[in-house]
Formats: sequence, C-alpha cells, structure tokens
Amino acid sequence: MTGVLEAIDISKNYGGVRALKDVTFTAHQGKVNVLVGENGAGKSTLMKILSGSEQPTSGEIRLDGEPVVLGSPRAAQALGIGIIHQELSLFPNLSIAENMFAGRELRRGGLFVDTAEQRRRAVEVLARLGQGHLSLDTAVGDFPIGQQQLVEIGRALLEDVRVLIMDEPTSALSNHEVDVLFGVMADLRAQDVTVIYISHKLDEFRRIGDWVTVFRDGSLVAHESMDKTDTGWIVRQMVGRDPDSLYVRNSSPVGDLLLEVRELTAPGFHDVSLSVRAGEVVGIYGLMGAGRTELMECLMGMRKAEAGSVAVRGKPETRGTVQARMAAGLALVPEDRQRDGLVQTMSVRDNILLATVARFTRAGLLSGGAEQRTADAKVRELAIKSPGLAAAVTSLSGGNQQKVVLARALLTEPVVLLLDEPTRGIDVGAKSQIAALMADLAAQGFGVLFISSELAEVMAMADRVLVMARGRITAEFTAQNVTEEALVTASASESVLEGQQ
Amino acid sequence: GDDSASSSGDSGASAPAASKLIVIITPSPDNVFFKAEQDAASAQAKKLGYETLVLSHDDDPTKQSQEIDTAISRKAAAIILDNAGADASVTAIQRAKDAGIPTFLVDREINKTGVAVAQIVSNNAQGAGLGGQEFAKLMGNKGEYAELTGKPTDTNAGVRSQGYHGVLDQFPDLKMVAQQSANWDQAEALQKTQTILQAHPNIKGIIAGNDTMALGAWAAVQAAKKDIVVVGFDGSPDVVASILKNGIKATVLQPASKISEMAVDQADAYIKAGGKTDQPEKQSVDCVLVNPDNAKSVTDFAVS
Amino acid sequence: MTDTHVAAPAKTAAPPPDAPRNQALAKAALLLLRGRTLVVLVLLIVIFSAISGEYLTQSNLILMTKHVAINAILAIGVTFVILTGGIDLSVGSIAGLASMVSGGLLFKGLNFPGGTVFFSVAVVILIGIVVGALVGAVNGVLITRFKVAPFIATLGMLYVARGLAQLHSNGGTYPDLAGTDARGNTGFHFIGVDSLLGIPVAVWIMVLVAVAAIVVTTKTPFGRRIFAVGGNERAAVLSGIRVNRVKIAVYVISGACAALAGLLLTSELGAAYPDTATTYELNAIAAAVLGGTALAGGRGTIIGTVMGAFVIGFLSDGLVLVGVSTFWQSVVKGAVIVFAVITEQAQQRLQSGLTKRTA
Amino acid sequence: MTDTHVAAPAKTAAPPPDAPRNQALAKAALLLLRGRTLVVLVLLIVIFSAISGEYLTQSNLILMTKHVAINAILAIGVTFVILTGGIDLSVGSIAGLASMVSGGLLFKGLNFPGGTVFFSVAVVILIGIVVGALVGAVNGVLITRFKVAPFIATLGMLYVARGLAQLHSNGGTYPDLAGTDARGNTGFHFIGVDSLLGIPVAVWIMVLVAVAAIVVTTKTPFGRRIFAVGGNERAAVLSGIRVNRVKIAVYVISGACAALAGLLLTSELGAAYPDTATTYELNAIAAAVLGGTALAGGRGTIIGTVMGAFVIGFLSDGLVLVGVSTFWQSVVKGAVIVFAVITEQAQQRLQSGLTKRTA
Ligand SMILES: Nc1ncnc2c1ncn2[C@@H]1O[C@H](COP(=O)(O)OP(=O)(O)OP(=O)(O)O)[C@@H](O)[C@H]1O
Ligand SMILES: Nc1ncnc2c1ncn2[C@@H]1O[C@H](COP(=O)(O)OP(=O)(O)OP(=O)(O)O)[C@@H](O)[C@H]1O
Ligand SMILES: O[C@@H]1[C@H](O)[C@H](O)CO[C@H]1O
Ligand SMILES: [Mg+2]
Ligand SMILES: [Mg+2]
Repeated sequence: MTGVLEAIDISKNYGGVRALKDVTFTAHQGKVNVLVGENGAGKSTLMKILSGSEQPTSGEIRLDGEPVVLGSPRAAQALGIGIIHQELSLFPNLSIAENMFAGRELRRGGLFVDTAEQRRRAVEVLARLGQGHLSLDTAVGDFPIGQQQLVEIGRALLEDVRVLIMDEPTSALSNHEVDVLFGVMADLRAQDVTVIYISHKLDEFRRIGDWVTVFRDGSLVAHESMDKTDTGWIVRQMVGRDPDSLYVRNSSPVGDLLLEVRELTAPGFHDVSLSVRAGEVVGIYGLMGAGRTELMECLMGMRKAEAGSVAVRGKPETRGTVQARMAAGLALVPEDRQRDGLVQTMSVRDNILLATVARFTRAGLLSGGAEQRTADAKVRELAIKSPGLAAAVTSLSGGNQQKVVLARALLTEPVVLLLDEPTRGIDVGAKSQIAALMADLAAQGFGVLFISSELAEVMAMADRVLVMARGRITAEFTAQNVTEEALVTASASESVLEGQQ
Repeated sequence: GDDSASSSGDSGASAPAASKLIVIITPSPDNVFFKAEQDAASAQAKKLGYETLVLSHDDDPTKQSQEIDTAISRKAAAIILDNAGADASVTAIQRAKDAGIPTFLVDREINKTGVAVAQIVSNNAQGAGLGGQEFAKLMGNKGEYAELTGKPTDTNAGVRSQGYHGVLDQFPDLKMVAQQSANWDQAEALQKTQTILQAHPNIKGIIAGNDTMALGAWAAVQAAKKDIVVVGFDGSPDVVASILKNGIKATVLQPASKISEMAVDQADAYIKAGGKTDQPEKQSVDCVLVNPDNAKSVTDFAVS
Repeated sequence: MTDTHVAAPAKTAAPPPDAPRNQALAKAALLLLRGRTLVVLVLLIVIFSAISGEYLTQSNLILMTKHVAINAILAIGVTFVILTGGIDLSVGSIAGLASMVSGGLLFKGLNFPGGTVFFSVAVVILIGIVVGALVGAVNGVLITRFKVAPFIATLGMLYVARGLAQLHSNGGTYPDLAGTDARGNTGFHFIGVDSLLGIPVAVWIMVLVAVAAIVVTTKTPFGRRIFAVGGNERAAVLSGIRVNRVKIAVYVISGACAALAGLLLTSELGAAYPDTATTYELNAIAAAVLGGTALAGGRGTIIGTVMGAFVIGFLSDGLVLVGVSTFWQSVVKGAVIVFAVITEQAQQRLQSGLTKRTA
Repeated sequence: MTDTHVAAPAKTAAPPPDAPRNQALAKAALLLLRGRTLVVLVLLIVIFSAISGEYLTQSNLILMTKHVAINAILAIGVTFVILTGGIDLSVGSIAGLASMVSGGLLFKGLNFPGGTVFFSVAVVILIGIVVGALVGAVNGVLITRFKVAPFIATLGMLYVARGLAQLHSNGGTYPDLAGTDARGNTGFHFIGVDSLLGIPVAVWIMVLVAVAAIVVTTKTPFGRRIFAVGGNERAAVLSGIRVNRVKIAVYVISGACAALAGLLLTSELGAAYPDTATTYELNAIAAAVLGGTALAGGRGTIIGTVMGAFVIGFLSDGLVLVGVSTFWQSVVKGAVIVFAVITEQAQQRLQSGLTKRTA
C-alpha cells in the first residue's frame, strides 16, 4: 500500500522540550489512520507540522513520495491538506457561514462576498453532519462547545482535501453526532481521502480506524493495522502496562447527605432535584445541550438561580455567590478549561494556587516557600507533567492543563467536587487516574458529582447515574441497574415528550 | 530660521565660565505672534553674541517649569519668557532667580513682582480700549455681537475682555448675545463662531481676544456668507493681509518684535552690568490700532 | 450499543420549541443595542430643541453635520483598525501632517534647486491623502513586521507625525491657501467651504466615505477578514488569512481617512497650522466605541461609528449653542458619553438573558 | 485498586531531564525582556552624556529623576488598572481635580455659611488623595456595576473631572499655596520643592509608592488576583475571586496615585490651575507599556513601568538639555518610544523559541 503523506525522521524541539523524537510516520492513502497516545505524547505537534502551522526542527515531509515544504497553513491547504485543530480555532464573533469561509470567501462579481452561496453550502455541509437546523445568523461563540466543534468540522469538510487531519474532533460530541461524523469519515474514505484521526476514545476509534499508530513520549512506538489489534494491546502500547484497571469503581460506603438540591431552576434547566452523599460518586449523563453545564455553574454560584434551593452538609446556602458556595464546600472543574479554567498568562504554580492564595501569607505577604511546597505536592499527587512550576501553564499538554484546574479545585478543600466532563480530551492513562482519584476522594468521604457524555465511562465510574435531557432530570439509575439502552432512552425521552407539546 | 537648534553642538562640552546662553521660552509658534517673538529675540541675541535655545511650553506650566529647570542646568545667562500662566509660573521663575538666572518676561505678566527682572508687555488695557472703540464705530454703536475670549489662565484674556467691555458696555444698543472662550485657537474659534451664528443669526459683529481667533471667526463668517464685522488683537501679518482685502475690519497691533528685542537688550545690559538694571520691572508699550487706513504700512508686528 | 440511540437524538438535535421566539427576542435586543446610539442622539436633539428654537433649524442641522463630518471620517478610519483589535492614536497627528504638506504645496509650492512647481488642487489633495496612507503604512509595518503593540506604535507616530508637521513650516502657519489662477491651484475651499445641492461638500464626502466603508466591511472578503482577524487572530492565521496584510491595510485606510479629515479642516479654516486636529484621536475613538465597536476587536459597525460621531458633535455644538460655559461643556460631554454607554447595561442584561455565553 | 496509580504517576511527575536547562534559558530570556527598558535607558544616558557634559552631573540626574517622579507615580497607578485588562484615561484630569481641591483648601479654605476653616497641609494632602480615590471609585463602579467599557468610562471621566476642576475656581488659578502660620497651613512646598538627604522629597515619595506597589503586586493575594482578573476573568470568577472588588480597587489605586502626582506637581509649581496634567494620561500609559505591561492585561511589572517612566523622562529632559528644537523633540520622542519596543521583537523571537505556547 502506498503512503500518501509521510513524515520522515521528524524531530521538534520547543527550546529544551523535545516534543517529537525522530518520528517516521505514514498516513495510508484512502484509509482512516488513527493516532493515539497519552497526553503530551506529541500527537498534536506532529499534526501541526503536517498541516504547516509548525515547522519541524529536523526531518522531512513527503507527499506522494515527493519532499514538500509546508511553510504555512496556506501552503498545506494548497497541497490539499486540511486540519481540524484540537483547540477550537473559530471566530466567536462571526456566523457559521462566515467562519467556514473565512480566508477563502466565495465571490460574486469578483469583488463581493457571495453570501447566499456561502450560506447554501454551509447548510449543505451542516446537514451532512446532522446540524442543518443551526441558526446561520448566530455568532458561533454563542453556540455550546459541541456545536462549535461541529462547525469546525464542517469547515474542514468544505474543502476539497486529499488529506484530512482531525485532532480530537469528537471530544465535545454526543454519541449520536460521533456516529454521524463516522459516516462522513467513511464517505471520505470511499473517495480515497486520507484521514488522520486522533482520539482518546478507544471504543470509538476502533469502529472506524484502518490503521492505528501509538505515540509515547514523543516517539512512535507502534504502527499496526487496526484488525490486528485489540483494546488491550493499544492500552499496553500507550501506557506500557496492563489495561485491566482502566476505570476504577468506587466502592466506599455511602454516608451523610452532603449536597441536596431541590427544584432548582435557572435558564437552561428546570426543577432539578438531586442529592450527593459522602462517599458517593454520582454521574450526570446526557446529550449535548441537555443543560448539565448550566446546572453545574448554577450550583457553583456562577449563574443566578430563579427558584429552588441548594444545601451543603445540611445547611442551606442562600447567598448563591461563587465565594459562598466555595466556602460551603463546593468546587467546580469546568468543561472548557481554556475559557473558564486557566489563567493563560500565569504559571503552573499560580494557577494551582489561585483559589487559595490567601492561605499562603505571613503578615499579609505571600510566602513563596509555602506556595512552592503546596503546588509541588499537588503536582506530584496528580502526576502533572510540566517543565516546572514556574513554566507558563499554556506550555502544558491539554490533559495536564486539566489536571492543573483539578488541583486548584482540590486545594479549596471541597466536600463535594463538581466535575464537568473531567475526562474530555484526556488519555486513558489520565482517565484512569482521574477515575481512581474520584474513587479515592469518595473513599475519603467526599461527594463527587460529575458530568460525562461517554456511556462506558459514566457506567463504569458512577455509583448512581442521573440522566438529563432538555433541562430536566429524566431518569436515575444505580450502578446495578444501569444499562446503556436505558441511559440512551432516558437521555432522549424528555425531548420526545416536549416535542409533542 | 533654524536658529532653534543652533546651540546644540558646542554648548555642552565646555560650559564656559560666563555663560553665553540665552534661553527663549514661548507658547507654540503656531501663532505667528509667538513665532515673531521667538525670531526677534533669537536674532537680537545672536547679534549681541549669544547662543540661543528656543523652547516652547505649549501653554503648559509644568512643561515650562521643566524647561526652566533645564535652563538652570545649562547655567543660562538669562531667560526670555512668554509665560504659561500668571500664577503658575511664579515658582519656576523664582527658582531661576534663586539659581542666579534673571528672567525677562515678555507679552504676558505674572501676578507677582520682584521675581522677574522685567515684565515688558503691551498695554493691553489701552489696546483693548482702541479695539473696543473701533469695533463700536464699525457697528454703528448698535446691534448684536459676540465675543471670543482667550485662554482663561492668561491674564491678557481677562484684561482685553475688560478693556473691550469698558468701551462697549457704554452703548446701550450694543448687545453681547454670546461669549465663548476659544482658547486662542483658530479651529476652535471657527467652529464656535459657526454655532454662535446659528443661535444668533442677527449678529453684526464679532470681537476676538486675539488674531488667531479672529481668523477662525472670519473663516466662519465667510462660509456663512454674512456681512459681519470682525475685530482682532495682535496685528499679525495674516490679519493685516485680510484687512487689506476688506475682510477682517481691524486689529490692535502689539509690537511683538520690539518687545522681544527690548527684553534681550535689557538682559544683555543686566548681564554686562553684573546683575543690575536701570529699568523699572513693569514696562508697558502702547498698542496701535490697525485698520484699512494704515494697514499697508504694517510689517511684522510693527508700523513703519 | 450504537443503533439504539441513532434515531432518538436526531430529534433532540432539533431546535427547542421556544427557539424561534428566543431568537426573535435576541434579534430585537441586538437591534436595540445597535439602535442605542440612535436613541441617545434623538434624546439630545429633543432636549436641545426644547431649550433653543435654533437647534432644530435646517441650517443648524446642516452646520452640525458638517462639524460631525470631520470626526466621523476620522472615526471611520479608526473603526477599521479597532475591528482588527488594534488602535490608532496617531490620526490627529496624521491629519495635522497632511494638512501641512498640502497647505505647504498650495502656499509655497514644491521647491527644488532650479525652481518651484505648483500642483492643481486635486493633485495636492491626493498627495495629502497619500502622505496619510504612507504614515498609516509605517504604523502597519511597525505593528506587523516589528511586532510593536499598536498602542505604542501609533503613540510614537502621534509624536513623530506632529513633530514633522511642525518641522514642515518650522512651527509656522500657512495662512493663505486660496491659490492663484496663474499657478492653476485655486479652489481648495471647495471641499471644506462649498456646498452642493444645499449640502456642504464635506458632508457629501463623509457620506461617500461611510458608504464605501460600509460596503468594504460588510460585502467584501477583505471586510470579512478584518472581522476574522479581530475575532481570533490565531484562527485567522490557521485559516490561511494573511493577517499582516489585513492589518497593514487597515492602518493605511485609517491614515488616509485621517489625512482626508485634516484636509477638510484645513480647507474650512483656509489656513494650515501644525497643531491642526491635536487630540482629535480621543474623539474619534470615542465615536467608534460609542457606536458599539468593541475595543477588543471583531465587533462593530461603520454605521454605529457614524452615529457615535453624531452624538459627540451634536452634543458639543448644542452646548455651545445654548450658551453653556466651557467648563460645564466638559462635564456634560463626559457625562453623556458615559450615559450613552450605560444604556448598554440594560440591553446587555436583556441580551445575556438570551444568550449567556457571549463573551 | 487505588494503589495502582499512586506509584506510577509519581514517576511521570519527575521533571524531564532537560527541564532545568530549559528553565534557565527561559529565565534568562525573561530577564532580558524585563531588562529591555533598562538597556534603552542606559543607551539614552550614554548618548546624551556624550553630547553634553551637563547631562550626567549629579544635580541633573536628581532633577531629571524628580521630573520622572510625577509620571512614574501616575504610571504605577495606571499599571494596576492595565494589569486587570482595563485602562484609565482619566488620570491626568484626576490629577488636575485633586490639585484644584487641595489648592483651593490651602488658598481660600473650606467656606460654609458661618465661616471658613483651614486644614493643615497633611489633611489637605489627604483630602486631595481621597478625592482622587473617590473619582477612581466612580470609574470602578461605572465599569463593574454599570458595565461601561473602561475606555469609555474613563474617557468620560477625563472630561467630567477636568470640567469640575475648572468649575472649582471658575477657570482661575489658585496662585499662592504657601499658607500662613495663623492658619496653620504652611509647608505645602515640602512634597514638591524640598529635599531630604539631598534627594527631592518627590523622589522619595516615588520610591515609596513604587516599593509599595511592588509588594502589593508580587507579594499579596490581592496582587495575584489582579493578575488573574487580567489573565482570564472567567477563570478568576470560578476561583472565587470577587472580580468586581478587585477592579474597583485598582481604579481607586489609580485615582489615588493620580491625585498624589497632581499634588506633587502643584507643590512644585506653587500654584493650582485647572489644566494641571492635561494629556498626562498618554505618557503614563506609554510608560507602563514601554515597561512591558500588556494592554490586554495579566502581564507586567511595576519596576518595568518605573523604567518606562525613566526612559520617557530622561529622554525629554535630555533633548531639551542638549538643545534640540521643540519640533525635533517630538519626532525623536516618538521614534525612541517605538524603538524601545522594537527591541522587543528580537527578544520575542528568542522567547518564542523557548516557550512557543505562551500567548
Ligand atoms: N509551543 C510549545 N512550547 C513548549 N512546549 C510545547 C509546545 N507545544 C507542545 N509542547 C510540548 O510538547 C509535548 C507534546 O505536546 P502535544 O500537544 O503534541 O501532545 P498531544 O499528544 O497532542 O497531547 P494531548 O493528548 O493532551 O492533546 C508536550 O510535552 C507539550 O508540553
Ligand atoms: N445563555 C443562555 N441562554 C439561554 N440558553 C442557553 C444559554 N446557554 C446555553 N443555553 C442552552 O441551554 C442548554 C444547555 O446547554 P449546555 O451546553 O450547558 O448543556 P450540557 O448538558 O452541559 O452539554 P455539553 O455536553 O455540551 O456541555 C442548551 O439548549 C443551550 O443551548
Ligand atoms: O498676547 C498674546 C497674543 O495675543 C496671542 O495671540 C495669544 O496670547 C497672548 O498672550
Ligand atoms: Mg493534542
Ligand atoms: Mg456541558
């Protein structure tokens, strides 16, 4: 089989960090080439090089066997290489069509933008992704993150590409949308388009991938035809150990009532009642747009409730500010770490300590030693991979950035930890750590309330699963009686009901 | 000319025991009046064998204060100053005095005596009287008029306004319908006059506290295609030219160049006499009315 | 496990039943937001005409609009820059420099060893605008090529261009720009003083500039890219947009607009002096922001900017017209600028109720 | 099953072998970046002292530093605001207003029906600073509570405070602030005119303000929060930071610093006039940005700002001292401001080579 796009002996250094070490990688023509590896393994870096937005420190890129220089995204585009970046690269102020055609607008009379045609093609491609209903006049920044991701995918599909790189395109998508996307990928494959697909979702990519390539610590450690592998093999290649402990189930005894929510209503959700007990891990499953994020943000005091009550450790918390909720014992790890989690201009250390910085003072002044020790301890505890506490937080890989936000939340000494999609964009190794951590916390007497859009994950990790749909809780299951079918049905049922009203 | 930078090369290297530097500080030379002041002072100083450093404070007393500090640092022999504020300039001039540097004020007074060696100004009250009388005559002693006043921090603005009103208020049929400060600025005078003309379409005359404002007012009058008497103050070449073209009707000439030259001459005498002067501190030079009758004989702030 | 839910969620993806109403509301709110400046403007007009009968006369409206024209043209140029997330503090100085260059050409011609040439008014105006565009290009190059922050690059240019304007005449004024028939350079008063069909030429020019700017920003690929660069520069790079070119272009446009505004002012005054348009940059930026242009870039409209210029101009003139003292003028002007934007608060609440996620 | 991960990740947590070298390099680059303003400053001093023997004399250095003090104090206040991602255009006007309020109290006391009270100089200074802080608080409230963009809120305040300053004396100057023994209000010249240990009191005050500001920004939780708010406001909210309070506080600090600067200026001049410190805001912001403070917020240092103020001040004074004409001063000042920042380009390249992801 001929390889259409090849990376030969590619290395990439960021100062002293060697993100890629002599990687030789082949993307097979007309196949779906899956890339997996732990956070920070170098997957995105290689993709940036293959799409012209980063230059390799050494090595060569070949297209159809010919060496090519991909000096800019433009140059790569001209050669038919398209990419969907891991971190969304949309224009929040522009509409869908404007986003999709930014930089390559369709013209009318040579001079003006052909708005009508752009909208027509945008609808067309959205329909292909099952999103034909999206408003074309809304600024993209106003859409939930999942739909933004679909817009980004749509943008890549508009181009006539020979190679399409997709760097974790499904991290914010619901199962249904993933299925639609996989349909699209199959089409592309049929048209002889080479797809490079990065994902952390093992069960997902096994369905679509033809080849699988595993990265570890900047090196390519395995490259195999998908049908010659199984999940266990992949995980072993990734983490270098056996995968049996992928998800850790909490088994601690359930204790006191820690969080009690009654008939809470705010824009995005209605009449939500739920409770979390000490030692309990509660999952909220639902489809994109079900209102789970709004619920979490309201619990944390970031949104005003219109009705209902929240009690922590039996005490009603009525002030409803972030400070009050934090003091009461809640802490939130948000779903969009770039937007809500990290202070990009700060170091790893300062990000970790941000919420609790007032604790590290002597006579009103910060004590660097205490700060350093605390941050260092957290970095070790959560195994955060970073060039150092003083490094910019943005120099960490996505998964490690997520852990920084988690570390900050943990330092506030919450009794109930609210985790919004805590495993989004996180590799299996880190996932298992987070699952273990949640179990660990529960064992220590914390309550954990987490959101997940992954069936397998929510079923494996939660003691109890709530299902949200259209802003309401539509079902509740225990670990014993939950099934995938039941979850899926519950996540859709309410909308069917309301659709009839 | 390019005299303003003339001293840069040779001055610093060997600060001469007896300094030959005269520092000339005025408002922005945007206004030809100050330009004439600068040029005349500089030329006269050079004629007498001095180096010059010409600076402009843009009517900012703080900038002026810092420039005076620099004059002190440079151990200037004397400062010729058209100041940035009658009250806000006193301390800085005192500082120069304490450092042994005499200041000779031109054009604008300060509100303190015994600080500067001389305050040589035109007789603004007398000049405004002339301007007021001519304006009243041009108006036929009746009708609506507007007044544009200068920068409120400049005593000349107040003195001239008072001088105008000392005359104009005697005529019951002369009615001032608007009074606005245009801060000595041409563009501001233009726009404010235009708006005033909107509010008071029957205005027959505009009396301005100086010539740049008169020019701005005149541009507005022309644009409105109205027949309105405009009178200024300064005797600047541009206004004189306008008078000759039957535009602006009159102005009051201040002998700017002469005052500058006087100041430099007195500074020279003071330096040579080892810090003594035989002139009184306050000196005022009478102004001359300029109208079509004598406009031809006016050049460069002087009637020949 | 996959088949079970394939059908059902497709329905969930359908818009919620209240979406259309929601959207209509959002649109109304947005309209109100855009109309906000208009509301303030109408308010001003109502108040001032209640105080003075002269305010709402045709001739005064025309005059005020003429006064607005200069700031509006400056502000339109600045809007281009702000839309990309930049700022241009040098527009006042550029106006001054263009004024001096053109004024000098009219007053004393172009001197070179061996003679003096005079250009026709049209050529002089063109040269003035080209000078503005060139200075803008320097701004753009400093910002893109030398990575100087726009605030600093244009602040530096504020001083440099003003200094050059002063050097041009050694501080003096070019007092007479009428030109002579012999030199073939009469007629400079046309753009700043004359009228066409009862409307000042300056107003026509403002209208032309505004229409052109609206077309460019809303109808051309270049316009889209301006918004893209301001909305997310990194994404713009990744989309293959030549970000540097777009940026240089907006500073060139801003410089050219500034020069044009300077020339109108000069023509109106009939004299060119180096301090022309000093501190006008603040009014221009204020007009843009008042009109809803976000300083962070990516959001704004030309029409909003023009409205903003009208608010500032109609207010200043109104205060003079009704005879408010200079000091109170300052206080009232500041208060109105803030008030005009405070009305945003109510609308933002409205809006945030609808689409909370908007940054 | 929990034990599995406790050990393993601990290994990953160990820093990669080449991290220390990397860090050392990054630190060196950062130091250079911070030192950039220093380099420019040293360059200025070298050049000017080569031209004029008077430049590097002790007395001139002290004098220049005194001139720097006022802008430095303004700029320090503004830096607080900019670090949160805001801007304060009103500092010049606040300085003017504080000057008039304090000047008025010294000159004519506080008049009320039934009498006049005079306060001691210390109280008068305090009142001036409180006035500045209050105006800053109004800015802060407009920005947080009424959601007015900082640029607009403080631009409005620029006009309002200036107008109030003018109204305070109806445009006039308070000419004599010496006070009398009978009134117990002598000694105002202390802060702006006098020296302690051969160093002007104004310079001591600048040093105090700078040290306090450095401690607050780098050593207190409040300082950390300022950076967080400027770096990512949403993340700050989620971390339990009362963003509005932080913002109001920085505008209060900026207002108080502006007032202090205004009082120093007034003391130095010995008179209070309403136009005190007009347009000083630009120089203050320029000093901050020159010193490496990012206008987007989240990045910057007080020491950088002070350096920036030194560059601007030493440059202006140097140009006057060596006798450069006013017009060329303007050109050179602008060019140096830009040049000082251009040196950043080389360093940014260096830095980006080290840590590309840093925004
Ligand atoms: N601009 C940069 N500067 C410094 N280090 C960088 C930069 N970009 C990436 N790195 C480092 O390079 C390594 C690889 O990062 P990369 O983003 O390619 O990982 P990844 O495999 O895509 O991880 P994830 O699954 O979390 O997305 C990481 O250690 C990261 O910290
Ligand atoms: N500001 C807002 N005003 C009105 N409706 C909103 C607002 N923000 C979000 N919504 C709507 O609220 C619902 C919940 O969206 P949200 O993205 O929080 O759900 P989610 O369950 O967290 O999904 P995801 O998996 O994408 O995080 C959606 O219908 C969304 O469009
Ligand atoms: O006397 C001068 C002139 O009249 C000038 O036009 C303005 O400033 C005044 O002080
Ligand atoms: Mg990645
Ligand atoms: Mg969510």
